[in-house]
Amino acid sequence: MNFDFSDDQKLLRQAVRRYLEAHAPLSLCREALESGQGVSRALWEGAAELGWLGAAIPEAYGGGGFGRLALAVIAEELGRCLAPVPFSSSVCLATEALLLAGSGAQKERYLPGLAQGRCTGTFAFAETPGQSGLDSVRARVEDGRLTGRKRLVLDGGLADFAVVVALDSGRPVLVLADLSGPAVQRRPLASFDPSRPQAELRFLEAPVEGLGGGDSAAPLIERLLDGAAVLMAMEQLGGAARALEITRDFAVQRHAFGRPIGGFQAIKHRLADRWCDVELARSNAWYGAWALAQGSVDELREAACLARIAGCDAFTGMSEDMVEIHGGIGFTWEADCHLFYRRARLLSAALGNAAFWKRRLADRMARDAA
Amino acid sequence: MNFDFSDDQKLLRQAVRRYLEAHAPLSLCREALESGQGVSRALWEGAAELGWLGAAIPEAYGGGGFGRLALAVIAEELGRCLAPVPFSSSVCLATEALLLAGSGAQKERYLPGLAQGRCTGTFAFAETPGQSGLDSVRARVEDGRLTGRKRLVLDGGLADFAVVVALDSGRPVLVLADLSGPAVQRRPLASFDPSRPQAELRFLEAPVEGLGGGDSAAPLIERLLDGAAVLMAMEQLGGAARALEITRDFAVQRHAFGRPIGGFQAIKHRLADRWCDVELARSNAWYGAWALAQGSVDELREAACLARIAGCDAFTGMSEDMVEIHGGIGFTWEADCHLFYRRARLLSAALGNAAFWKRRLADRMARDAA
Amino acid sequence: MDFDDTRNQAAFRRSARSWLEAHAEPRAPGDPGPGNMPESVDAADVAAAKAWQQKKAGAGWACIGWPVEYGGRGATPIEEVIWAEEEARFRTPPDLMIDGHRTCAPTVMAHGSSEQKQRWLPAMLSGGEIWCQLYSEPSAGSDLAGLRTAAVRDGDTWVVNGQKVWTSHAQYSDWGLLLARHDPGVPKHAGLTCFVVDMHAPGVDVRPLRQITGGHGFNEVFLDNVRVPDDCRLGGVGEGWRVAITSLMNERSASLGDGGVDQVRDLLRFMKTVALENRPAIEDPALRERWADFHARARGVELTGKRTLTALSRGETPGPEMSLMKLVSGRLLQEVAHFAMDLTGASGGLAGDALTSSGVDWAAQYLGAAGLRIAGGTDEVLRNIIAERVLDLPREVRADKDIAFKDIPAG
Amino acid sequence: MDFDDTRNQAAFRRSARSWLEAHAEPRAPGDPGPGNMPESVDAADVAAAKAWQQKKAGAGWACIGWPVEYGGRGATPIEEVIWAEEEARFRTPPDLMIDGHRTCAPTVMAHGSSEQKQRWLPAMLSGGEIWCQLYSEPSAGSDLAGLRTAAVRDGDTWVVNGQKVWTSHAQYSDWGLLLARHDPGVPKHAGLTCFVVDMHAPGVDVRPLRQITGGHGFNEVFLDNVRVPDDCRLGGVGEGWRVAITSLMNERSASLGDGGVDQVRDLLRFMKTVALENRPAIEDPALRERWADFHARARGVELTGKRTLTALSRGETPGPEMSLMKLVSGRLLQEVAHFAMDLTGASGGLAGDALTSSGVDWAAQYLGAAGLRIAGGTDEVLRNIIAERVLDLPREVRADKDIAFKDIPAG
Repeated sequence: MNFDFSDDQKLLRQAVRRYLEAHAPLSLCREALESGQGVSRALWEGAAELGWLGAAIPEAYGGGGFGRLALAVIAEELGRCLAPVPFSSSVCLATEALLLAGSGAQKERYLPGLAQGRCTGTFAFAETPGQSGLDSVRARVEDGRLTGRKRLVLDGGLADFAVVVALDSGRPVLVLADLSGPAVQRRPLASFDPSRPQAELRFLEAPVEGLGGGDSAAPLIERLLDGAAVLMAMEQLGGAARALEITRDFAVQRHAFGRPIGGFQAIKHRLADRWCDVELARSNAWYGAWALAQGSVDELREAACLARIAGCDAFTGMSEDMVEIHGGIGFTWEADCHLFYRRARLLSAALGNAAFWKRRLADRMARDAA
Repeated sequence: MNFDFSDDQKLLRQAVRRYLEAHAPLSLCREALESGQGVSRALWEGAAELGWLGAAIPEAYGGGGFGRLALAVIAEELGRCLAPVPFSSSVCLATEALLLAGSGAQKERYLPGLAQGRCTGTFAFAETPGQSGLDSVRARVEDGRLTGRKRLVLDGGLADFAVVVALDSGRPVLVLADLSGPAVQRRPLASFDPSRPQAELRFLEAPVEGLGGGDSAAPLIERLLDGAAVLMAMEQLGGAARALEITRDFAVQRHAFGRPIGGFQAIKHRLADRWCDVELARSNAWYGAWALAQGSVDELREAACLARIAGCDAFTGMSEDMVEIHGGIGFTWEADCHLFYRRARLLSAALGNAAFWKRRLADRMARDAA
Repeated sequence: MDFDDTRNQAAFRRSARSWLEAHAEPRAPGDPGPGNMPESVDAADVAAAKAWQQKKAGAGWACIGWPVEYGGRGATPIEEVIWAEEEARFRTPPDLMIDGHRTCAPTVMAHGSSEQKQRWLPAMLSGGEIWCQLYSEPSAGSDLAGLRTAAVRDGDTWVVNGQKVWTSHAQYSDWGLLLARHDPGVPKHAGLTCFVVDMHAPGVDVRPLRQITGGHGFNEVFLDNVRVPDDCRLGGVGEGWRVAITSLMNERSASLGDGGVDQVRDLLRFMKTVALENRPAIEDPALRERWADFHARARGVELTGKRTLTALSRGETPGPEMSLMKLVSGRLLQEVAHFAMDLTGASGGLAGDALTSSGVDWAAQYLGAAGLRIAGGTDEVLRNIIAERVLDLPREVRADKDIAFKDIPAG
Repeated sequence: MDFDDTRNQAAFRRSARSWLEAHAEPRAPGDPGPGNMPESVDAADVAAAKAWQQKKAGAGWACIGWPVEYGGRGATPIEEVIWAEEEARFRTPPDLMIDGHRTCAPTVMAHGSSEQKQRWLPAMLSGGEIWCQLYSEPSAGSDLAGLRTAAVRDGDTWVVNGQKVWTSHAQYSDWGLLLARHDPGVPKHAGLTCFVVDMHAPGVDVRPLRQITGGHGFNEVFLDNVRVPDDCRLGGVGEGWRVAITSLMNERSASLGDGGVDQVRDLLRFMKTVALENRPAIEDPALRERWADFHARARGVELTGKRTLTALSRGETPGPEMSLMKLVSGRLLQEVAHFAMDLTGASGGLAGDALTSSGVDWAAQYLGAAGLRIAGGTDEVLRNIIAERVLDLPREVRADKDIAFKDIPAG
């Protein structure tokens, strides 16, 4: 029984945290949010240099080959500092898609650039508000050309390419689309968390290349989403834990009625409940990371749902309480609370919300138990 | 704007409460629960003498003709003292069914006896666990004879007759069945609240008579359930309010760490939340009572759902917190907490639970708004 | 039990409505109500608000609950509610004077000298002068009596230094009702005194405060050696807390909303347009149940309001129902907005128009709701009020009760 | 990161299992586990429990974590967990000695004289003598140190009077670990002393306590002029609180459950058999979501337990995770049982077999869960522990700290 990260992974965490404490204070997120840029170029380059982007990429393709547990550690730390970088889109989705399904040639072409941060990718799936399933996909590929509209693409405004879910002769496929050509129109969308920008992509017979999947890419897409869900749950865990720390510190420092407000049971007990949420999220996210790293698709099917559900609940609840416990100050733009409030909301929506993953979990467990 | 009971109704409430304080202490409920009798004959006779059972029955049929608001007041007061009497089954369901749909002859035959408590009726609907709708009814009437099994009948062990939902040539009908004949088998069921007994009824070609409804009794059954839901919500309100009072008093009297436990925010704030629940339940139940008394079927359709949802939530939450706040004492048989815990559970299940009424509310409002 | 006006109330309503029909346009669907403060107010808004107030004053429809001697008509509380209901049917400028009329004025009436009342009340009623309330401070929110803004006597004037926050209307106000500390050497409630500050005086600096919504509905007010003549003191020296309580009671009773019923209805409409698993969201059992739960709570709050109105119409003083309404609605509106955003699936991380085309900006509501749970009393303050004043549970153990303000631990 | 035994652990597990296979029958599905205390215990149960304990003691498998000198084998905490996991696979009598072994024994080891240890520990290990814990009182639950049972010195003995409650195992115990007040004139923690009471002594009266479930799993113990020799005092006079803390710490760490995963799995099976709107409940989106929420919480608790085991297997002391596990599971199990009853619609007001034929008595679970939220620390106590010990938030303001026990307000 060793349900914990290894010593190497703990050293990695320390290094990542030290770097981020120096280079990614919350003011970096605020700048990205206020500038409308939505991304810190400098941090992204730093992350690339330190090998974070290629942590799960084999050395043969220019990565570090440290595996998915390392990736999970990095995701949690980036979550802690609300890092304004396209990590989930480029690393957890696009890179993972290539690792899972790319041909040797595709890997050679894309992975080194992704590892070095020279190019970024993203993932395009949702088309209709509300719907998250494959049966809502209308985008279609004919003769190697993609036509359709992807409503919501994380970092879609700046990515170089996108892994797109589409239909080919009615069958779901994954294709890889260069976003720089004239047959792709990008429209930035107003993001609830402008430090994580989103865009709509329109493909007008854009040339694409296929990305694995054989007869039907459905299992591949499921697997890709499950893995990304685990990594995003680590990010949510980091955000929730940090929000709890900040709120706890505030509650100890802020006085009312001659006492630190953290001494009132109303606050004490609420923070205790939120701590429980965070620890449940931690246990579930770690389990997801273990299943992902194991490459155990069966266990990942359950673990991804668990991680995601607990992550959404913990971060949403903590971010709401963070504002409320900070009181009037928490409602000001100058305080950092809203950075967490916004990020929590964004991460809870991206990749399907908690309700979506709850249904998925019940489906899977009911089927498995049958 | 006069959203309150009238002075007459308030006087009635005072009288009812005074009588119940003298004749229905919580020990009466406990006796009914422990004896396995499940009903206090003496209290029932007292209620009959005071005219409570016939409050909504016109004077022509031996009632008091005070209307449904009076009935609502009585239901709330009976709820407060967890009265072990078949009020909801006989008065709020069987009597109401006769008032709504009985022929003149049927009213003459049954209502005076019901008003005087000489006979009691009940209502038999559910057949399959889980299902609550008309489409789960299998009991059928052929040539005036009823065959089928009614899984769960409140006070079914002692009632003289039952109003039964059945199918006649595939159409839902309401029929009136004498329960004393040999063609009816009764089996007592273990009730979660033995002070409110329940039984299974088997009809083996039992002779029955029709009870209004014309072509389809479906709207009639809906209306009957809506009305009964409002009155049961009043009962739930009474129970929840009383549980809150008892718990509040306990929290003021019980000391820990040199202070009344009601001085700790954990308890203060929980009781404040429960008070909010009770007041929301009160407002919604009153509104239901108003709609019922108005005879306004349209408004009752929404109001019954509101009353029932708020009633279930308030009483369930309050009864759970009542046990928990009482601590170890609350978990003993000798304390009264479990009487409330049991009654809350029973009332939340009878007539369909909160989820059932939530779906009903959404259905109705979505249709109305369409 | 009925929801109808009494004969007198109906007559009053007819008379109000007929005046309004003659002097205002009916409100179109989508027009903001009078309580809906715009995110920014310009000079034209101020002029329009003043003009409308003046028109009402001229016809005897301004501040109708005030005594006749100050320009009111001594109307009953229920008549005030009826007037507000009727006025809300018409297109009127945002009510920039609400804090003055509802909280400052009752305080002046209760604690002002007769000169002060004559000086300030008629001008406030007619819309000639706008008031704001200088109470909250960055370090004194829930614990208002812990405020630090200092008023030091200097002959016949007081010199005020400090910082106030969350001040609505300050940027166009003429007067501010100020609570300040004249003596940090006595226990905290005893060291407070109330003043009326000329907002145009030197040293008063109003700066807009940016909220997490991005809007600027509130201000910070910096007071730097502001001189306040002693005849602008309201109530005795050291009586500030008693004076302020009058405002606070009136502030709470001013926020009688509808509990969120409108938002929940908007949600129902929205659920018909969004699809989930290839059918309208409203047909999904999970979402139906959630909606019904919202609706039952919102209607419960709304109907609790009707019970309050009933009490008002009998001349009774409404009790702590206000705390219930705000406590329940605040959380409800946050849940509703979050739920609505979630309905859009992966799009639930978008803002504004990008999120939906339903005409409701759920993202803005989700941000705003975070503030509803704070402004006018946090959830915790409201629960304490209910627990202590309704349920009569023991008061808080007070660590700062009998010691000089300056000795109270302050972190 | 892995969930496997280390090589040493695997070897230990094999050795444990092979002894168990030789001496016990495998547990059949439906057999109660060793922690499942029957609602009533008879003489045969006591004899069986003693016999099984004796058998284990003979082979060195009893109380394996104890030092060798008292009959243990000085096993590590993780080995104790492995042993418990393995033993749970076999059909064994209910463990009536759990309070003695897990909480009384460590207390005797930490605070007893060497005579006391030799007198009591081997007999406890071999199953010869059963122990119970006489701590809680009707007026001292969460506030244990507020207990009133009095111990008055009379030469070389103490005379004990008072009432204890919620005492498991008392009816067949030989010894009771008693916390009593020897001096009401000093602050409450200072006036306590710990004793070991002969449960067969005159004046000890054990009466079964009826719970709301109808069962009698606990007792009240009345102490009427019970004479306890001074050599049965554990620790110094006035050191009772320090002694008791040892028990309490061990009591909390004893309740490492699986967080409700089994019940949630039962629920899934149940949802396949019950129909709603003419399809199995598990196909209804609302019910699926609720189930998944339960499952995620239960698995979260279970996996948090694995983190604790990891700490144990490294020789670290588990922290306040125990509080999390009980806090989350207690509420979860109550919700799950309520939900399961609700699944049956109008039948959800039935009890026992009448409710379902699923083999799970949800009604009994709903009653029992109310107690889970109380026993071993109420929700409030657990939240305080987490807030103060994990989050290092300020301790409670204590009204009863520096005053004599007899002067503390007690309602």
